[in-house]
Amino acid sequence: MAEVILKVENLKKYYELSRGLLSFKKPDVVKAVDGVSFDLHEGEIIGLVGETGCGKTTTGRVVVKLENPTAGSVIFKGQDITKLEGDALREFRRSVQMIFQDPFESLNPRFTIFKTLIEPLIVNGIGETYEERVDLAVKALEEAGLKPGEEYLDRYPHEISGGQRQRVAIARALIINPKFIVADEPVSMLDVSIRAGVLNLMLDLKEKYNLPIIFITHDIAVARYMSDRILVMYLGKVVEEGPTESIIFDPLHPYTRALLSAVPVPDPERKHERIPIKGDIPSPINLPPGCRFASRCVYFQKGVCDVKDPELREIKKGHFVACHFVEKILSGEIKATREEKTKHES
Amino acid sequence: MAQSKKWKESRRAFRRSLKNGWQTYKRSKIGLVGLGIIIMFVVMAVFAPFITPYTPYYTAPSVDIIRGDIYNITLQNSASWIYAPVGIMNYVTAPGANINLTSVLIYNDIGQVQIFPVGYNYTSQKILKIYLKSPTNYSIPKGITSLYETGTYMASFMNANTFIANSSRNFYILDSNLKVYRNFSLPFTIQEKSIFYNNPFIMPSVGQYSLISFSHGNETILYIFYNRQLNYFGMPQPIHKIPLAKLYINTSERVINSPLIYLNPNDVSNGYLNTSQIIIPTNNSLVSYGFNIKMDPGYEALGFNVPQVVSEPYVKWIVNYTDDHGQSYLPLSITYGYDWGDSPGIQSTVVVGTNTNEIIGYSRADGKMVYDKYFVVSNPSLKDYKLQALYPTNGGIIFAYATLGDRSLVALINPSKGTVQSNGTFYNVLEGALNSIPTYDVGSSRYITSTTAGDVYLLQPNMVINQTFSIIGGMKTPINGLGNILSYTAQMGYYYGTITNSGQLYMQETIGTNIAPLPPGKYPSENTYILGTDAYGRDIWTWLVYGSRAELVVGIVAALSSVLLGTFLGLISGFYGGWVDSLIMRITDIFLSLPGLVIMLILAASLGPNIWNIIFVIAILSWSGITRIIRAQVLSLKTRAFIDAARISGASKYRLMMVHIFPNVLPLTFLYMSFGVSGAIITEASLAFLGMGDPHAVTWGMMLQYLWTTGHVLDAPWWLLPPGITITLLSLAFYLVGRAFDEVINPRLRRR
Amino acid sequence: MAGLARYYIIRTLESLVTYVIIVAVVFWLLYLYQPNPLILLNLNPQLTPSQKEYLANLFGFNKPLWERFFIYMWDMLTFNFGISYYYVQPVRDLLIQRVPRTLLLFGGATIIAYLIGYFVGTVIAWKRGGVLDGSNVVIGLVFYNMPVYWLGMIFIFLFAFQLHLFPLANFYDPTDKILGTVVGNNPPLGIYLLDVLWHTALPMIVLTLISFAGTVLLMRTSMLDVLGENYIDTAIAKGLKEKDVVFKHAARNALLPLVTSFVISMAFAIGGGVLTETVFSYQGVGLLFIQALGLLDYPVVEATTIIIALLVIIFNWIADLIYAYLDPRVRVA
Amino acid sequence: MVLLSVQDLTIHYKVSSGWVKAVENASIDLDSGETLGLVGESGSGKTTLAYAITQLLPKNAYVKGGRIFFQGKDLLKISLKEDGTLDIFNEEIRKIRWKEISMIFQAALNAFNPVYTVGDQIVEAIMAHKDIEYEQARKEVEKLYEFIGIPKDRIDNYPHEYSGGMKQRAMIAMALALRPKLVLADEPTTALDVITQDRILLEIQKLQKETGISMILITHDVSVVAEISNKVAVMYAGKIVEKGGTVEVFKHYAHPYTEGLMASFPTIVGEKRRLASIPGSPPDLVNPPKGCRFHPRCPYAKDICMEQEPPMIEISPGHFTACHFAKELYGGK
Repeated sequence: MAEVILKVENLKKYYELSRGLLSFKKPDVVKAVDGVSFDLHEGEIIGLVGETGCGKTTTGRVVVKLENPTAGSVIFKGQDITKLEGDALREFRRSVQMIFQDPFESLNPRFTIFKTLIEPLIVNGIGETYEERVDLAVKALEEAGLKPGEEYLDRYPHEISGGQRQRVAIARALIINPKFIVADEPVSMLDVSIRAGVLNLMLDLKEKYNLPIIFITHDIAVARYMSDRILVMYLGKVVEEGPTESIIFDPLHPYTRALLSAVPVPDPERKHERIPIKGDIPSPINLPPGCRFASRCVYFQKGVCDVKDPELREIKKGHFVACHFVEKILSGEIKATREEKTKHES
Repeated sequence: MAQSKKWKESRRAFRRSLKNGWQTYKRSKIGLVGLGIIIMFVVMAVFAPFITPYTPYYTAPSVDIIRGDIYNITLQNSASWIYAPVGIMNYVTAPGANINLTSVLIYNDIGQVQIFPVGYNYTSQKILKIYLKSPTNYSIPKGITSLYETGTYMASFMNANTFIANSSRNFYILDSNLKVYRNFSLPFTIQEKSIFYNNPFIMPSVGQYSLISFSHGNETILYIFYNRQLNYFGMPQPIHKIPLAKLYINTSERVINSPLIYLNPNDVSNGYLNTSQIIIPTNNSLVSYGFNIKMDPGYEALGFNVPQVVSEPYVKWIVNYTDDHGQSYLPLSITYGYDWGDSPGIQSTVVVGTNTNEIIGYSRADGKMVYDKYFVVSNPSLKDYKLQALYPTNGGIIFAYATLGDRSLVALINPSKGTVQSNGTFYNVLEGALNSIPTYDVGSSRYITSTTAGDVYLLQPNMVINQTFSIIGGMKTPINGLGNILSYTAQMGYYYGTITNSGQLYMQETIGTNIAPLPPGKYPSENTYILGTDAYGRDIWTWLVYGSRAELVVGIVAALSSVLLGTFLGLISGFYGGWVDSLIMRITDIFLSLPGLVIMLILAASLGPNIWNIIFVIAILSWSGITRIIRAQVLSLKTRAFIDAARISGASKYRLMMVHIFPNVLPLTFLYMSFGVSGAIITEASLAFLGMGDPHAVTWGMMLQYLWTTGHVLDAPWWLLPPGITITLLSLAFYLVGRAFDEVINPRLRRR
Repeated sequence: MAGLARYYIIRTLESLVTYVIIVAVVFWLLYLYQPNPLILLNLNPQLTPSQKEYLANLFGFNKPLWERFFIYMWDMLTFNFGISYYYVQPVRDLLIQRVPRTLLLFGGATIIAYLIGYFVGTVIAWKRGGVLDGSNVVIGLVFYNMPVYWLGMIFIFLFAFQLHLFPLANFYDPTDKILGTVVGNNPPLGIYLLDVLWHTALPMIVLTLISFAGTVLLMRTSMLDVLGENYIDTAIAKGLKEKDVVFKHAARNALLPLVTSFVISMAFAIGGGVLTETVFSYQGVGLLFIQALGLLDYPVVEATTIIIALLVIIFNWIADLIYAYLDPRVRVA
Repeated sequence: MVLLSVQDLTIHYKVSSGWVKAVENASIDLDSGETLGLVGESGSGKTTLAYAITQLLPKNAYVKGGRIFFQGKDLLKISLKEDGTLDIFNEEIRKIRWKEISMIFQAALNAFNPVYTVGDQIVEAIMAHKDIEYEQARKEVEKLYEFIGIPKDRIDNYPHEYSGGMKQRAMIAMALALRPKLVLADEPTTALDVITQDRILLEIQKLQKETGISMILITHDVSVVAEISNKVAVMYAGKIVEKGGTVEVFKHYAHPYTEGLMASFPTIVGEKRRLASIPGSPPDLVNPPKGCRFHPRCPYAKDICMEQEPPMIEISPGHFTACHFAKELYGGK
């Protein structure tokens, strides 16, 4: 097994909703991330998959220390980065980069591409001379598939196309040779015909530099294409984790199964069988105890699922599931309750 | 080498972004217009000395601006107006003090009164026009033989004058609408009367009471009115309508002349006004009665009804009509030889003119004779003239009037000597008998009087005749000195008027009228005023051009300061959040709900009229909106991914704020700066207009302020229009630039 | 609904705090303003020392600053404004006379300006790009940047002085002739109101001209924003009639900022009314304020400033409440 | 029976930099009960084409040619003004809207007016076309809500109180309120999560089966089209490059763009294969490339592609493609 680059342990991030001046009630809590643990290995891409509001982006932001967690630790090079300050933090900053969803948002509109690229160099004191920095910038651009790099240096973000912007963002991430990268939905804003190019670029770079990537996406097909391992998140928790193909072809958790069955496929002839799921995602505010998925689970067992929070258990090699009754569901011992007339609570 | 390359690089990028911005900006027509106007004004400001013929403080020479000014108004029912016109005055003694002649009143004994407003506006300090159209008609009781305006009080331009009128048996107090609100029936037919009322402007220390006395036979009735013009803060307050007291004085002898009333509010002790006197000339002796008035300072200061007690009159002194030669005489006329410095310690005199051409002075306090001289003896050439009357004048000098046939002699008498001044210049001889009381014109230092021959004389203080006017059509009534137009900013003038035989109301100013503002054109001094002049004779065009300097400076500096402050606070507030944010936002909220102009006025008044103070005031009250906007912008930028990207790269907070966020709010700052300049220009003009402008600054706002305070709004369009147009244009220009710029940085999304 | 109630309460509390702070600020601002009444009093040659002491006591000038401050705060917060030095009347009586006049003038003008702004803004935004649009915007901008008192002077010159269509000054004048009868001192109510309207008309027209531009532009901008929204497409696609699309959907939503700005601009118009009332000699709060400031009539300056500030705050408060009521989205936040 | 026939439709937008050739010579046919998927990337003109059918084009859109027959009636003949723009509020068109052709907008993009309740907005659509009372219309809304599976007590809620999925359902309910012949669905599921999207798609399919309406589905997502439509038209840079039965087009694509599109889609079925991207980016429609608009990005481009516009050829029955080399490249299959 490759070396562990990053170890995330029991990460929690709670947000308190402010209630205003006159409320003496306890503030509402949104548990955006509630006990997420995973390892990131050398040269590996892990896909963080889930629907809107499942906490995947928050996890990514905590990992790069854009936010501090409520609890838990993120161990990088033997140090808990959540507690880093001063020089150690600066050192950590040099080791990590993030690629954002919207390349237009993630590039400063008042900076030329060149300025955007050398900003991390200036901040981190990389590159002695101006020429050296120009060279680094050009190299990074060409690495990101923008050739010749010099042509782009002088442009502003609004002067280049969306795909090129995302490539610039990748070039910026690469320029300081990070030890790992967090990519937050890097292609969801891009047009279909451009997406594949960016995805392939990231795959190539990973191969070339053995660069681990945490790949956050809501699109499980993209996650499958990119990642070695997939973590499926639901309301702040990881409900299933395992090697990509194992998750895609042999999903265990009722949620994952429902999710996968709902993914449309560009094949008009495919017969589409739906795994049932109840209702909509509940509000993340003040969640009841027990399994997060209980309210929507068709295998819901009273007395267990609404009481005890299931732990991640290894069912198959490297394939973990957080469900009390996964074996019984698989064996058919517990049958799905018929989906009632859909109730939509929000 | 590397540095220069880097410099070139960033300069190139900067130039390119400027060029791109300009390309977008250029598409906006209104933006180009705005920019054009601004450039025009900048050129004006920079090259001001080269495009103006004068300096801002050059005033047109008097040859251009001084003219005589006569108002001649044809009256309806001309036959009935038999008394001299009365001026209605407006006294304001607070800052910006002036005494204005606001209207002219004519009345007759068949109960009609007409009031002609003069000028056009109560802020006017000179008469522009006597309104002919629909003079206000009032009714008063019939049989009125005299009507006085007894000192006025003007509350916010609303007349609160009090009039005293009497017929042969009745006596009335009339309010400002000439409605009788107090009516006194006298037990006798009025034979003699005297009235004492005070002009608070000329005699601030006695402008408190009105006293009026009527005599018949051996009876005299004295009414005392509390007529206090000023309270203890130096502020005017209303006249009290109820007489304080009516004193009956029954002399043992017959009253033969108007009593002399003297009130001395300076002699206050133990809450009493002491040494007030009424001196009654009878056929036997001069009797002085004293009386005291009780005061209550606290209540007075508040202006409530003053509970006062007037003591019973008591005889202070009596003198018999014998001079120091032992000759007896009858008094023709009595007056005071008092002056401004009159105070309890100084014994001013009662001066009596006799039927034996003598002038005799008595001490006011005890009646002791202090001098006696033959009026004619002191100047042999005048000895045939018969003394007729004495009048008090300024400076303690007595104006004496004597006649010989159809000629009159006017002379000034020194009360301490009783003689006509010896150098022979202090008298003159006029055609006809004097028919009006000589009035002193403060503005021209001349006396005005008229004679039955129909001439008006302007006499210098040494009695040299300065000017003589014949009133066209002849005077039906004696001239009456109507009043002053005094002001701390404008010139002084004194008007006099009469009703002519041909039924016209005739008015003239003694010194001639300043006719500035001058309309555009070429003038006798060979000067050409392109846009005319203002009331001070200053060239409008010059002011307009120089004004652009101050406007640009005020606009830009005020807007820049407020925008910088606003941006800075917005940046801090949005970026740091937490309690810093809460604090700044609360302060911002408070500033946003301040009534801006009102607070600005108080602040400007507190700080004093100075251009930098005004800039400060504008800046300090207009940053709050910008703070809000910048904060919102920072908050939205903070969530943008490029800020996260910079943070991940390790940028410090300071760097995030200054390098990443600040340049992104800068366009917004610039945008609001542009709107801010527009607002600051208007605000400065408003402050100036309301009198908080810098009196030393040449600004368009001050031009309008001068226009307003000198009252030429309605007769000087060449003065009214240019500053307003330039203010509008410059403000509009900056506003247009702002809007055009807004389109550059916030292109409105086209629909699909 | 609970959210709305809470929002209202918080907003009300905020307004009260702001009011208290403004009242305090006014005291210190006037404290800066020299000469103060005590100095005036001491300079008066007519007063004996004992009288000066009596008056200083009466007005509390000799109390320590802080005590005076708290007495002042209490008086102002209980609307006990004292007695005007100049008018020698209780300031409250003055305000009771003046405030309705000011509200009449500015309320009238603001309502007219906003009605015009609403309709014209809606129409020119809907038919944007045309000649009507361009000329309206240009005319509007010119008026918007014009000093109100200057326009006032021009109007007085033209319509009152030259054409005799309106009176030159004042709020009410018993010497006027309306409908052939002299108004007199105690006129019938109808004649009185006519006279008041006649006097109010010219300043109201000027104010309307100055402010309609802003409202037209605001409505236009707001409409253009709304017209870009997808629910307008929905409304058209639904087959609604043009007038329904424009007024029920577009203008109704574009109205939100206009309503807020209506109430706020009403408030600020009153604050800025100093200018209009001065130029028309209109006996309102603004004129009272500026004259009192010149006359050093402190009780009136304080009272008028605070009343104006209070009006601003109240109108702001109303604006927020109305906004919350009109826009269901705000209630949640 | 042909319900809708768009023939050679060309629409250009006037912008400051020139004319955006948004749609050029587009032709589509739709029979009753059919679903046409209109696929294309952003800026490919698919929305313009669809909006032209309901005459919802913005003011700067000019129809440069073509005809739109709906139930045999030429819609453009009714509404086209002389200058080439559309008379959006033509009364005849207005009556067709929603009653005959309704739309499902992307509800997340504010397709509901935030200041009215959702129920009222549906009632409004009904009452614009049917002469019935409010109460009756409301009853119909209740029926629709039942049909679409939203509790009735949500009728009086405001749009912001709905979740994304629910808003989309309400949108569908509104689109069906008047039983139209044709529904245009504009990215109906784009902002939704996968599970919700799946449900909505299912519902759309179910409804279509039950009501027999025809539908045009506008989307950039090929897989969504594959799920529910039986006909597909692929648009690229303002032109329809390929059209035909869904299975035909997806299984036997006959245009390099379609090929590239299919190859660049990751999927969860089948073997994992390396995605192929289309190089370059979509052209600027103000100055589109001469000849075939796809040629700068086409791996098979030859000289002719740069010179001549490829004609629409029928490569197999009902399957059309606009490529010079369709036969050579794909004809074998």
